[in-house]
Parts: sequence; structure tokens; C-alpha cells
Amino acid sequence: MGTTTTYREAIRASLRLALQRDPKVFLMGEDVGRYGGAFAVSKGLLEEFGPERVRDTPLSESAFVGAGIGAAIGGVRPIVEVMTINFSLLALDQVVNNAATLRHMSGGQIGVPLVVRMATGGGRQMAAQHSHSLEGWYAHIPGIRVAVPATVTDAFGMLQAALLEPDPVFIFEHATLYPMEGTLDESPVDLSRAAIRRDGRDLTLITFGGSLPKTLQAAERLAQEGVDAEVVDLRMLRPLDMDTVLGSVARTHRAAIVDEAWRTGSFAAEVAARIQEQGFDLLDGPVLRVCSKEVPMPYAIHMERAALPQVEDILAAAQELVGHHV
Amino acid sequence: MGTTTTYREAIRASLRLALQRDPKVFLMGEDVGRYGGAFAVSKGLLEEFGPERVRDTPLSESAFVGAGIGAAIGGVRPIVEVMTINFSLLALDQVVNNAATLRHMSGGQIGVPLVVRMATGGGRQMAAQHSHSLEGWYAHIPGIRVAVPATVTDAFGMLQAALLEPDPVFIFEHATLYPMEGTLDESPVDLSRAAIRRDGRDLTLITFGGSLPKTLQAAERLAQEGVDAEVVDLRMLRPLDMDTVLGSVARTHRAAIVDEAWRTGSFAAEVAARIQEQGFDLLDGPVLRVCSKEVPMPYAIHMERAALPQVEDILAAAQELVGHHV
Amino acid sequence: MDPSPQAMLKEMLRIRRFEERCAEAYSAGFIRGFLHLYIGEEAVAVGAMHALRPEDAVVSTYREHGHALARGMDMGAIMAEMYGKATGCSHGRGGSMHLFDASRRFYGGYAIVAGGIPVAVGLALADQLLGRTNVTACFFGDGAVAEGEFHEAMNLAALWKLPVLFLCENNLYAMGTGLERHQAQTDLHHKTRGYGVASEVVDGMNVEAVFAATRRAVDVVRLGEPFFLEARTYRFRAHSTADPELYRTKDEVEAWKAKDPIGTLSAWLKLEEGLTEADLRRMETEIQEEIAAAVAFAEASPLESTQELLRHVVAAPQLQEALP
Amino acid sequence: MDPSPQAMLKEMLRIRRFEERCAEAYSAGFIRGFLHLYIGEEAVAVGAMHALRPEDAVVSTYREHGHALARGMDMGAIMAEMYGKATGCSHGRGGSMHLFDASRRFYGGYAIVAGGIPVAVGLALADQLLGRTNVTACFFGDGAVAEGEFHEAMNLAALWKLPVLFLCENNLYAMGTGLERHQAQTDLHHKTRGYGVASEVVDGMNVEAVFAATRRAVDVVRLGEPFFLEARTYRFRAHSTADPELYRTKDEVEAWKAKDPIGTLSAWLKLEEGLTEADLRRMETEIQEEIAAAVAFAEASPLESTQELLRHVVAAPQLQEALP
Ligand SMILES: Cc1ncc(C[n+]2csc(CCOP(=O)(O)OP(=O)(O)O)c2C)c(N)n1
Ligand SMILES: Cc1ncc(C[n+]2csc(CCOP(=O)(O)OP(=O)(O)O)c2C)c(N)n1
Ligand SMILES: [Mg+2]
Ligand SMILES: [Mg+2]
Repeated sequence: MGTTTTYREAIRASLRLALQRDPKVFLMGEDVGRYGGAFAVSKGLLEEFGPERVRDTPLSESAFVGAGIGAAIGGVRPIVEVMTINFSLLALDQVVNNAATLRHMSGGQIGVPLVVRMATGGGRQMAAQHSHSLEGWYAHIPGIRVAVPATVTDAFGMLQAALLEPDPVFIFEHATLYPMEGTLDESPVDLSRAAIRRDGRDLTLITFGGSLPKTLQAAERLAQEGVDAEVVDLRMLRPLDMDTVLGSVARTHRAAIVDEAWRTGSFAAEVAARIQEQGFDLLDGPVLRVCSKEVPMPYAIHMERAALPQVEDILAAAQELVGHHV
Repeated sequence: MGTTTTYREAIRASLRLALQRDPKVFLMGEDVGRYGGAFAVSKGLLEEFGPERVRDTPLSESAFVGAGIGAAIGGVRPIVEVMTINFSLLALDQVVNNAATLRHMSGGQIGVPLVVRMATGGGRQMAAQHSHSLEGWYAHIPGIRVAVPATVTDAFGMLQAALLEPDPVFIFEHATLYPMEGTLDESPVDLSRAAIRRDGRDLTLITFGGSLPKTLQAAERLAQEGVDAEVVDLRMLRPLDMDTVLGSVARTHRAAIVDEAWRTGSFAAEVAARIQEQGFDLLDGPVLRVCSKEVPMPYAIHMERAALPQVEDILAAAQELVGHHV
Repeated sequence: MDPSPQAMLKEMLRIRRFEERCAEAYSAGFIRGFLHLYIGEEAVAVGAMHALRPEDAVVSTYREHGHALARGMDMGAIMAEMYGKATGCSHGRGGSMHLFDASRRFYGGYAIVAGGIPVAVGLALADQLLGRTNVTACFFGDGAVAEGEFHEAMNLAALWKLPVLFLCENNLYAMGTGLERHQAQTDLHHKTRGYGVASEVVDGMNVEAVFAATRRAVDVVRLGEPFFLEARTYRFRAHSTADPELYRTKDEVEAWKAKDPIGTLSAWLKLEEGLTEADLRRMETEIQEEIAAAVAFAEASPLESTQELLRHVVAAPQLQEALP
Repeated sequence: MDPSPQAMLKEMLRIRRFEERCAEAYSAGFIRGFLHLYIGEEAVAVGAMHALRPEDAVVSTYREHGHALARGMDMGAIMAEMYGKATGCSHGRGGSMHLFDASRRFYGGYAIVAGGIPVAVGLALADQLLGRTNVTACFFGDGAVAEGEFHEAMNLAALWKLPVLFLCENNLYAMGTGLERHQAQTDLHHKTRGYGVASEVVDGMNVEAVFAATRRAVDVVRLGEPFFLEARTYRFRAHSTADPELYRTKDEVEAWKAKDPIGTLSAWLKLEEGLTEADLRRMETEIQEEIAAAVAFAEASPLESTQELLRHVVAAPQLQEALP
């Protein structure tokens, strides 16, 4: 069960399936049509479904995200692609003040069944304006859902699941994951649970999205050194499944969070705050964070590497955690 | 030393002084001129300094914040008023991608000596689109400074200090504080230190901005019950003075943070994460958070009260902290 | 069938008296937060709304009492909303700035200037995609025209031939900033030249002119084109309850009050159509009765329980909202 | 003094050859991230820049190699920047999309479409406030015209009579989206009608025409008015290094290549001004030497130490940046 494919192709297959199944589904965003998508995710869909359902938009992030909100209220099922999270700042007012609030402000009369997808993250030498990891900000907003698929199966399945939700779902796709290969399982995925991607007894490494591969690599390296790390993939930042996180920490008593955002105000801070709030007595020592350095992303490759969390940084945190115990 | 005045008048006096001292200083924003400022902060300044230096802008948050950035680079000293933080989302791209990055992206060739002021917070029945407490987001951005004056003296002094900084400083004024009276000390304030607003031995209550009065009230109530709370006013969210925070926690071993933002992803999470990271062994129990409920702000007064952190919520957290010890 | 001038007079008067009552309730502390009165501008809402069909959609601003009433929303539900009651049209969650009635396709009250415009474009897109010949009427002020979102939305509507009626209520001020101090081009309907969108200016103090112009505009829109209608009007009251009105002269306000859409229409009806003082008194009485009933309803209505605080954040949760 | 056509030819050729070399360096992995080539559009940068004075300011986009070179920035510093070296014009922090040279008032490379426009307006505001008669020239593409920021900035510049030259490089595509699919009004200079700003269209494939038009425009701007100049041009290469170019035909590209500003100008100079093959060869040689030196400089230059990572986040700190 499951075929081998890439993260990119899994999303494309999921989009195709959505467009085939429901005539009310349509995709819109900058260059999703003729160009085939900035990351080639939607390649071929215009040809297959036509320009009504695969709509190239002008460079007008606020207007087309807002139009997605209106269209969702109006009874169709938009999937909006914001090319990258960097440009989504231009649409953030529509997200915070409309998408997230309309159900509440109307006393439950209207909902916004909207799916918004965007690429996130650094690591491709795109420099300061094109390397943001701001999905933690979205996770701050009540009224929306935040999904961060880290596997091929989640890339496919979370979009399908999002289309069943009556509320806005934001899906953040780390741009370095698009070429990643993996096994695709097309069965429905559960948006309410984090996943343990590797079992371990000695410490818990908590992560999501583009940092999962690095974290798993770090866990392998740790295993070679006799340290058995459990790896939790949060999968959803909002709502956050603390049961899985605390269950793991209850076994390991030590945790670090790997998050590509700048450390101060990162989502990792939220996870750390909650672990100590809800599981203080489980902990043998502080919850650590492995985050980006607090600098706009530099272009030069060695500087970018130094700014982003690397496997070595995860190892160092793990050593510190384990050392704390002995 | 020190006269009694209001928070609003302290800011106005500080603006006046800045305009008098430096001919390169000017103020711009929506309705800062003829209207006198949405919160009457700049009342009278247009008459005194003329329309070149007190400039009403169109409703174009992105353009006038961006123009402030350009003007700062060009050699003048803009103070931009964004009427409220709610509207600042429309200018967030300029903040994140320009104000905060230009120094870095240019390899230090240009800086952005810009001051941006805005009102923040809820508690006035302004409902979901007009009650945000998003200053924690700003504190996530390397390259800018985030000031949250909670006293009359800081309202005056932080603006003066901000005008000496070579980098962008964002000042968040909680709208409920404008009519607050207090003693104004016009001596220079230090932007690098948090302040202990009340000494205490039993627990540390950490807060900032509009939540300081509530927190001090809670401390008084606790004192009546024999619990001696220390109150730390962070004053700056970026950079964050952890020395003062940890110094207090080292004495009290228990801490709670009061922050009007929604709990998940609040700045309170950052403070909690850092306290346990840097002072785990100081703690007798978890760092608690007193935040807003995770709901778009409701209009009705009883619902808004229920959504916002109240004195009773602070008391409950304090009891839990103290109880944890006994 | 065209609405009778007398009916439109009554509707304008109904909005005026309702808002006067709101202002009192505000002073008395029953209504709180912001209250943006529409007094002086009633001809726009009343004239425009008559040109729409029930299946059309409406998107408005924080100054939307007039639109909501003219759209046929229940006055009691609106008053209860401002009183913060559970029976309010938005269950007390929205208040004055966020009136909603999905059953009338009244999609709200937006308090971020220009924030509703992209939503209106999306509603029209849904209609286009579903093959419905509805119009979405989007109300906004002169100030909103300076916001980038207005331009993005206009370009999108023009490009995709979406049935949006852009209805600009140009009352010459964005809060305290006069038109000539916030717009380089003060003939706002000329903005459409950058988009190839047809436009018209209408006297917003004349309800019949507004009705006629909106009907012409809606005819164009229903065929699948956006249209921009600029109604020149004036608010007689302050911008909001917090406004000391330092930015305009009493003379200017008085000059505009002489064009009061209610006063001029009732004068004309008396002169030309035999409207009597008795007719007017009857109107006033009926309106006062409706208002009294609305206030009574609002006062008598229960508050929602704070236990319900987290309702309506998301729908009856497929996903449980995680609350720490 | 007017620049000679021959000098402008050489400048265009210099940009072209430089970028061809960049493309090679990119394929070889020395340059990374995004690389947006300007090839085909050189006449715009070269023509326009000659109409500016050294004290004027320039704001550009991510497609700014041509602007940077035409502005007189050092080729070695630009190449070193793309190689990520400490000697780069932005110390390796910016890369291809963020070239800066404060000494030439070249205020960067902006990678958020339209993001530089408000900054340009602010630079012009500073000049106005300080009583300097400088111009700020702001380059952006056709795609940027759909962004709200462009409109907000244009209104502000017109309202405050700021000396901004809005220079739109209309190359008919925003990435893969053709002009007619992203603009309701494809005559972009008509956008200014909503602002009362003067505008002109110029053949962006003709360097002398661009120079002349920019000079006319700058004359207006220097007196204290914004101006919008639309240069119609075309990029011969892909949007960026990631672009498979599915959205346009080879024929279309070939038709535009026939209008190559370098080819047509050199043909004309040969025919009318006695430019010889030897002259051209000499130009090529000089340019190749400069490029070779730039590459050698870039290759030989040191990397900044990662110890320096946190530099330039804030100025030599008045306030110490708190790093946990
Ligand atoms: C984006 C944004 N900026 C500022 C405000 C504050 N504000 C509320 S109404 C208003 C003036 C709007 O003027 P206009 O669009 O002409 O509408 P009017 O109030 O005259 O009906 C302002 C500045 C806001 N609500 N939203
Ligand atoms: C706000 C924003 N949205 C999207 C992008 C991605 N993007 C980069 S360039 C580009 C096309 C811009 O077209 P145009 O303005 O015509 O400039 P050109 O590239 O043709 O020179 C797009 C969509 C971006 N950088 N910024
Ligand atoms: Mg107005
Ligand atoms: Mg282009």
C-alpha cells in the first residue's frame, strides 16, 4: 500500500483529485496556471481543468485572498495559493480580520470554508525578503487552522482533510520539501493528532514541516552515539495536539523543539511554554529550542547555514539535554 | 521632581519637545493634524508646527509607513503614527521586509532611524477587528526595537530615547492608558532595562503595557491576603531584559506572565520559555500565563471582560503558584 | 415597480430616528464601543437598496445601520446587537460595526477601511462561477479609495468581469481629513479610468436620483461588468462618538444640512404630491412605535452566557480547538 | 551633455555580457538563490540613468543588475555580491536581488514586488523637506502595477507633489502571467488618470528614446511633481533561473529579439555613424576584460566569517540585542 512519489507530486495529485471530485473547487493564485506554479505544483492543471477553475491572478495578494474569503462565503470552494509566506504579509489583514473573524462577528451565521496554501521557509539562499518562517504567527490566530505537512502522505492528505473543514485552513509547505521522495498513502489523514515519527526513550525532539528531515537525521546520529531520541512531528500548529507531546515527554523527561523561525516569539516558545505549564513535573530539565539566529536571512551560503538550525545544532541541544540528566 | 499629567499628555509633550528640538523631526499619520489624532495625542501640534511637520496622510498604511522608511533613509527623522495596531497589518510587509532588513541587506550601508507609534489592545468594546494585541509579533522581528510604555514617564521618555536610536523603534501605546494619570519624570529613560514596579518575595508577576495597572491591582489584593508579589514591567519586548526577570525569579521561585494577547503564540510564551530555559533550577513550579481567551474579541461587555485577562485571573494564577509550593 | 417617493421618505426617516435613538442610548451607556452615525447620508442607502433584488449581496462598512435597515433587517435585532444581547443580529458578538444577516445576504459591517471590498469581489466571483446573475453591492467611503485594497479589488473585478457594484459614499471626509487632503484626484469616479470600468456620479442627497443611478448601474453589473457609482453626500454628525469635529466649520455643516435628503424630499412631496403634516405625523408615530419596540426588545433580551464565550470561533468542531 | 549613442551601446553591451557571465556562474553553482536577468531590457536602464544626476536617488527591484551597472556601481563588487563574498556591494548579505550602493544613492534591490515604491516616495519626501531638488527614480515592472502599494504610493506622491519618477518597465509579463491576464487596463500609463499625474509611453527597446523621454520626465519631476513613464520592453530570458517558460511562444520571443536594443543600435551606428566591426570588437574586448577582472575579484575575495553573522542587524548597538 502506497506508491513512491514526491511531496510536490503528492500535492498536485491531491489538487487534481479535489478538482475532479467537486465542481465547486477551484484554484487561484499568482502563476498557478500558465506558468504551472512557482514551484511547479500545479503544472498541467490548467490544461486539464481550464482557466475558470485554475485561475492566474494579478499580483494582488490582499485582493485575491479576500476574494477567496468572499467566494467561500458565496458557496464555492476556493483553494488559494499564495506563492510564498513572504508575500502573505500583504494579505494578513484579510486573514486576521476577515477569514478568522467572520464566523464569530456574525454570531455563527457565516463561515469561511477556505483553503490557503503557501510555501514557507529558508535554506535556498533567497535572502532576507524571501526566506521567512512565519507560520507561527498564523498559529496565533483563533478561527483558523494551521497545517504543516512534513511528509508526502500529509502533503496529499492534509489538503483533502482541509477541504472537509468548515473553517479556513492554512497549509504551509516548506519549499525545500517539494522534491522530497516518500511513500504516499492516500487514506484519509487525521488533522487532530501529532505523529511520532521515530520512537525513542531518552529524549523527545519536537518539530514540524521542513525541519522534520533534519531532526530525523539528528536522531539517527544520536542513535549511533547510543542516545535514543523520540521524534514528534506536530503536523498541526493550530489546534496543537499536546496529548501526544506530553505523552512522549512523560516517557523521556527531556525535550527540545526544532523550529526554523527566529527564536524570540517562535512557535517553539509556545510549545516550550505549554510543556512546562502542563508537564512541569515530567521534566528533568529545561525544554530547549533549536531555532534560527535572530538575523534577517543572509544570502551567502555559509552565513545562511549558520543562521538556520542544522543537524549539529540539534545534536548539541540533545547532548545538553542528556548531559543535564547525568 | 515630576509633575502630574496623563499618559496622553506625556506623549504629546514628548512629541512637542522632539519637534522643537530637531527641525528634521516630523510627524505623519492618519488624522494626526486637523483631527488632532484619533486619541487626541497630537492635538494642537499642527497649529504649532504647521502642515509640513504634522502631516495628515491618506488611508494608505503601507505607503506612509514605507514613506517613513524612505524618509528616514533620506536623512529626516519621521515619527509615523499608525492609528492602531489593527491597521498596522496593512503595513506589516514594509516593517518586516524593509524597515527591519535594509540595514542588513545593504551590508550596513544604510539604516532606518524611524519611530513608529501606535495604539494597541482591547477593553473598549471595539470588537474583533479593533481590539488586537499583536505587539508580540513585532517582537519576533530582528532589526527593530519594540517599546511598550506602561507609565507616564515611559510614555514621555521612551519616545525621546527612540529618537536617539539609529534603527526602527516601534512604540505600542495601550489605548486604555491614554487617560491614566501619573507623575512625569522627564529625565532620560534607559531602554535596556525592565523595571521592578513593586518589590515582593513570594512570586513574580511579569507584564507590560496595558496590563501593568491590572497586575499592580492584583498585587495589592494579594498583599491583603498576605502574599507578597513582585511586579516586573518588561518595558521593552525587543530586546528583552532577562536579567531583571531572572533576578526576580531567583528571589521568588515562582512566576506568572500577564499578557493581553491570545495565549497561543503570545509574547508570554516567549517569556515563559526563556525563564525555564535560563532559570529552570530557580523554579518551584511551572511559569504560568494569564492571557486572553482564544476568541476574536466579542463586542458585548460581559463577553469582552471574560475574554480579557482580569485581576481575578491574575489572582487565580498567583494562588496556583503559591499553592504549588505549599 | 419603482418605490414611491413617500415610501422612500419614510425609510429615510426611519433610519434617521433610529440613529437618533442610538445616539441617546450611547450617551446613556447602553451602547458602547464605536458608533458611527449615518445621519445625512440616508438617501444613499435607501435609494441604492431599492435597486437591488433579495438575491443580491451587500457588503458594507462600520457605518452601516442605514444599509442594514434599508436592506430589511429587523430593527429589534439591530438594536439588540448594539445592546450586546444574545438576540442581536450578530448575537452580540459584533456590535454596531458588525451587523450581519445572512438570510438577507447582508454580509456585514467591516471595520477595517476597504477590508470588505475584496470580500465583495469574492462573493461576485462565487456568483459568476455558479452561474447566478446576482449583483454584489459594496459600500465604502471616500477614504477607502486611498487604500491599496480598493485598487487591487477593482482591477480584479474588471479583469474577471465580476458583477460588483462599487458604491462609494463620498461624504468629503475620511474621519477628519478632507477629500482634497487625502486624494490627489478628488473626482473619485475618475479612478476607474485606470481600469476601464464605467462610472457615474450622483447627488447622494437625492434619494430618487440615487435610486435611478443605482438601477442603471445594476443593469450594467448584472450583465457581468463592475460599475463604480460615486454618491456625493455628507454626514451631519461627527465621524464617531469620539470626534470633537475640529476639522470643519459649522457653516459648512449648515450648508449641507440645507440639502438634507429628508427635508428636501418632504418639502417637495408637500408641494407637489399633497403630503400633509398629518401624513408626516403618522409616519413619525409608526416609526417611533417601531423604535420603541426595538428598544424594548433589546432591553428585555438576555445576555449570552459567558460559558458560550468560545462559540463561533470555529464551527461545531470537526477539529477540537485546543485550549490550554 | 547628451551621452553619445556609442557610449550607450557600450553600456548596454556591458550589462548584457555581464549577465551572460552571471548565467554561466549560476549554472556552475557560484551564484545561487534567484537570478533574474535583464537581458533584452538594457535600453531602459541605460537610457534612463543618463537622465539622472549623481545626487538623485534610485530604487529598483530584484531584476536590478542593469540598473546597478548603469548607475556606475563597481562590477567587481556586484559580482562578489552574487558570489556571496565579504567584498560584495552588500557584503554578501543581499545577493543578486539586493544590490546596494549608498555612495551612489542606489538604495537597492527590493524582492517584494512593489515593496520599493513607498520607500522611493519617502526618499523624495526627505528631499522635499530638506529643500533639495533631487529626483528619486523608482523602477518597477508591469506586475507591480496590480499591487495596492503602487496605488497608495502614487496617490501620496501626487498629493504631496513629491519628486518621484515612476518608471514602469512593462515587459508584458509578470512572471508567467501576461499583461492582459493581470491588468484590466493594459495601457499602464493610463493608471495615472486616477491621480492627475502626467505620463508618457516610450519604446523601451530604443535607448535614445528612453533617454529623451526620461529627460523630459525628470525635468517635470525636478520642479516638484511625480511623473509616470512606461517603457515598453521585453525580457529575452526566462523570468528567473527556475522558469520553464511555458507561457509564451518561441515566435513571440524571436519577434522581440528582432528589436534587440543592442542589435538595432549597433546596426544603425554602423550604417549612419561609421561604427566598424573593429570598434565593436574593441568594445567587446574591454568589456570582457572588465568582466574577467570582476570574476577574478569575486573568486579571490574572502568570505565573511560566520562570527560576524549578527552584524548589521542593528547598528553598533546603543541597545544590546538580547540573544538567548
Ligand atoms: C485600514 C484602516 N485605517 C484606519 C482606520 C480608522 N478609521 C476608521 S473610519 C476612518 C475614515 C474612513 O473614511 P471614509 O472611507 O471616507 O468613510 P466614512 O467614515 O467617511 O464613511 C478611519 C481613518 C480604519 N478603520 N481602518
Ligand atoms: C508581493 C510579491 N508577490 C509575488 C512575488 C513573486 N514574483 C517575483 S517577480 C514576479 C513578477 C513580477 O512581475 P513584474 O512586476 O512585471 O516584473 P518583471 O519580473 O517582469 O521585471 C512575481 C510574481 C513577489 N516577489 N512579491
Ligand atoms: Mg468619508
Ligand atoms: Mg514584467
